[in-house]
Amino acid sequence: MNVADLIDLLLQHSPALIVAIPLLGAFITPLISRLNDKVRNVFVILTLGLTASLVFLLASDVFSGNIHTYIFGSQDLALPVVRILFEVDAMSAFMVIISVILSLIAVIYSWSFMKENTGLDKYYTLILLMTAGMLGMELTGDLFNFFVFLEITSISSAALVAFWTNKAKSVEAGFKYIVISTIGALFILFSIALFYGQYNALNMAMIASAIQYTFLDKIALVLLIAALAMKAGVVPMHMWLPDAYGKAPSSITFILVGATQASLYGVFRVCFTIYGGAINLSSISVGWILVIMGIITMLLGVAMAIIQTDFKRLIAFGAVAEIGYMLLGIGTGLVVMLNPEMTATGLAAMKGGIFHIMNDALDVGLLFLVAGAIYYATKETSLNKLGGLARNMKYTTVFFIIGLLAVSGMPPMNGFASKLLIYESTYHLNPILSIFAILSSIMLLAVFVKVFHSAFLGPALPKFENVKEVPKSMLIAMGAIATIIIIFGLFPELIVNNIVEPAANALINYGDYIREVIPSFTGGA
Amino acid sequence: MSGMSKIVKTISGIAFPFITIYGLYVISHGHLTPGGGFQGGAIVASGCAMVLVSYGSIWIMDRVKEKNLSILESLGAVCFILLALLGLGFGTVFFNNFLVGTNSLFGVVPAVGSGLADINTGGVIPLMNFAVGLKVIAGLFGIVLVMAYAIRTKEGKK
Amino acid sequence: MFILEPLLETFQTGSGFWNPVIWVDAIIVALLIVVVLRGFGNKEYKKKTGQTQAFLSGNPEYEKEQMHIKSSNIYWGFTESLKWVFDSLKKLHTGNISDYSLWFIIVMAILFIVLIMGENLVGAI
Amino acid sequence: MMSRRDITAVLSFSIVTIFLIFGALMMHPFGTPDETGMDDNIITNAQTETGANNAVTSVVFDYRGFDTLGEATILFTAVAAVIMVFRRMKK
Amino acid sequence: MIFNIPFIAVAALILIGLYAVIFKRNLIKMVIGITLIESGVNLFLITLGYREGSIAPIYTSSPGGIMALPVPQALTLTSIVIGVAVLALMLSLVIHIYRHYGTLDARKIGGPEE
Repeated sequence: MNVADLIDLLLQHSPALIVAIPLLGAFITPLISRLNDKVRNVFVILTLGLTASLVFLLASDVFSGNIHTYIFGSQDLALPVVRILFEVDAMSAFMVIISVILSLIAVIYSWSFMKENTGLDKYYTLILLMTAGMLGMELTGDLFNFFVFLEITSISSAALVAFWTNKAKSVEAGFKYIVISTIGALFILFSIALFYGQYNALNMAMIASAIQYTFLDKIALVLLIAALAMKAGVVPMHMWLPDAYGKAPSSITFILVGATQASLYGVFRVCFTIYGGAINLSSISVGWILVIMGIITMLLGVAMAIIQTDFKRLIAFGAVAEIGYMLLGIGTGLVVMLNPEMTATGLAAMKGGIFHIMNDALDVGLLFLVAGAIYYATKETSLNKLGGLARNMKYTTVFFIIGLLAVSGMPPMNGFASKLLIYESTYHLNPILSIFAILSSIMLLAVFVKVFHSAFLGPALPKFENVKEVPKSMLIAMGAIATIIIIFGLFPELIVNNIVEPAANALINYGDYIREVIPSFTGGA
Repeated sequence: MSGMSKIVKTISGIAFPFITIYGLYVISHGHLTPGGGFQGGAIVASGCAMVLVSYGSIWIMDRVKEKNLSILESLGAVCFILLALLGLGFGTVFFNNFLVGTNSLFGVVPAVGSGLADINTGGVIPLMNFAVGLKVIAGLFGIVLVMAYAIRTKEGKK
Repeated sequence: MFILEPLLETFQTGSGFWNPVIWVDAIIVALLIVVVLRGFGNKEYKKKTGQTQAFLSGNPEYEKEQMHIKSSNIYWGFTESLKWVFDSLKKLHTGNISDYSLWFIIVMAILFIVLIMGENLVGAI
Repeated sequence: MMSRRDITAVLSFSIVTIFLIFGALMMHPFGTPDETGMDDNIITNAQTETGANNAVTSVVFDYRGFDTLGEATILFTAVAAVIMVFRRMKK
Repeated sequence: MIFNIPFIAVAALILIGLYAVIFKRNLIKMVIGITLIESGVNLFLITLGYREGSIAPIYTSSPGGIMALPVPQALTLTSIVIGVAVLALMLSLVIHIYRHYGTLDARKIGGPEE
């Protein structure tokens, strides 16, 4: 068997292996961590690196235009679909790339960030499980399987949020997170059961092809949107998010950003693919619901961020505001989806929203890593006590400046490109929306300038005289993210044409996703 | 928590083997009769929990360490996922039931329709039942043991 | 294979365009001008003279802790003038878990009303 | 005297109640599901395809075996989480 | 509509659980409410799988006749195990919260923070 056949075999089986390899690694990690710590860390990093290489292999094939389906347990796809199947289109591949990059960087960052703690074998096990859960959520084409992976992600991330059990606040944040996630997940399961009772199908494509938008379907739509939006931290259901983000270890917060976006992906998958077949008044009203949610989310998130004084809690509210931009962009695309003369606007809005998902993960993630670095160096998170750190932590300061410019959408960083798309496309829908978006972007800049001043500038405080720069692995992690940010900022056309536009088209032309399983399906462009 | 009275200890010591045997029966006949790895594992784990309640978590913690339990559970999970990966190796795809049809171990196909129980059927399903059963026994008992040890009372210490 | 040509494409946004490379060139030119201007003044600057100390109209210099502006004092006027907004927002964020789940119920109720009643009404009209 | 929170809670709670009860009434009559294609397929082919007499087990471990892997993973996650939560913190 | 009493029972279970989560102050009672919601969803799944006068979908010495739908039972099994896992994690976190705060009142733990 030569290399080309091997590559083909890997490509054919990659959807299953991408989830199976982190799971196997997670099961083996407790055994390996009996040896010693370095071996365990290297093993975890290698596992995630292998997963990432498979992800890139799969994505490079998916972005060239063909949808992958993988049926578990059988080779031929028999109708009705009784088996679980994975279905990978461009949107799934896009999200999977984000998740795996986040996990890899977080593990590299944890090497020295978490060195002082006990119970690290469980820590790495749960990180691998969380990664597997996110990847499964984004790859699966089966609703109940989506629910199972959602629960895996919720339990592992809630346990990781409460990692520092000697702090009352972190345990409390973990409890809030698990309660919220469980309630949301149970309502998702309830709506899955509604689908099953009506159409006797659990496969997304089968449901989407059979859906008739009855009363029960409307109830299921409401439950799904509400529960997944709560998991994604949409205002006014965002309140668990600052607690969880603020109290978790920074490396965990970095992955939590990816977990939140996986739930957001669930919202988009439900609205576009499953209910795409039931196109009528609903798509417009659902689209407007998403748009209004996005506006409220950005304004309230940035307004709360202004008055925060805790470093990570402030960045968490900034992350809430960023989620609003994605909802605004993709909701705009959903509103104008049926309108033939606004196709260009819809595509631009979708491109902006989807591109902003990746930018938000990178920018907010970099800021969280910087916050963790400052906590590691000074054991202090209150902005009122920090100050003058730019003298001792030069690299960290540079990374923070990059993240600041990117998250507040300043050119030439990547945040500007996606936000420009969102501004211009929402202006065509309604100028008020773009005005709100620009306003909250300006306020984000103000918020982070305040953070920059109070943490890094100012006179050298005597209590921080002997603060040293953070160790290498953290610098490597932050530097990698900063490099990606600058590259995306300088060459946005490359990313948008090759990665983002296929994802947007995959959401808009939902028919292809369904036709991959049910060839007789007509409609969906 | 500390142990209970001598009567409870004796009775639970007598009942424990029967519960275990019944749980193992449910596990091993999972592909023929109601039950399976999860149910049987839950039965055995509840038997272990009964012993834990009657003898006290301190007494158990001296004999069973939760570290070994978690290693047992990892072994069960690894066996399960390796069986699934063997489907990819021997057969065609992940989670393929590669043993059924081959008249080897568990490879017999039963007569269609209502029939008597033939233990030698089911392909990889009985093996997966055993793996999951091991995993559930270790996992549930580990959870109960750790939580009981964490809330142990003061007089249990001495 | 690395091709430079696609990298320099202009970023088309449907109704406009944006070219970060040109922007970066402009920034570099501006930085050069700044360096030249700084070079002019740099000759008169002497170390360890009165020039280096902060001149607070003759008053003695405070110690570092007092000179640093705390983060809660930044944008004081803004937050003070919009106090009612921020106070009402803060009141929303009770750390109470049952309030969190209550918000979920409220949003579900609103979505029920909007998506089901609302559409039936619009359909009736 | 109810606070504003309680009034809001009762209002939204009753709205959700109304819609859920309506949904329950809109379901198909108990015992006569509308569509049974997938399950009839499983019931007929379970013995020949998976060799198991117990159709439920054949669904759990063969047709939807990947869910079972996820389920086992969740149990594993819970054990790891509980052991991690009750670990000894370094003083 | 007398046939739909099981579905109404499902809705009632879910609403009782939601009531416990929203209006009860004790964390343990909130956890019980969540398990009530979960039992309601499990009951719903099982109810969907029932066919008039059907037997259990097991061929081993079965009397014959139409069989109940097997898939909802498998889903319920999965959902029950998931519930056990979530319950274990929540209770262990509640134990820690009690150690830190000395109370289980949801209003007393974790007030608003700046």
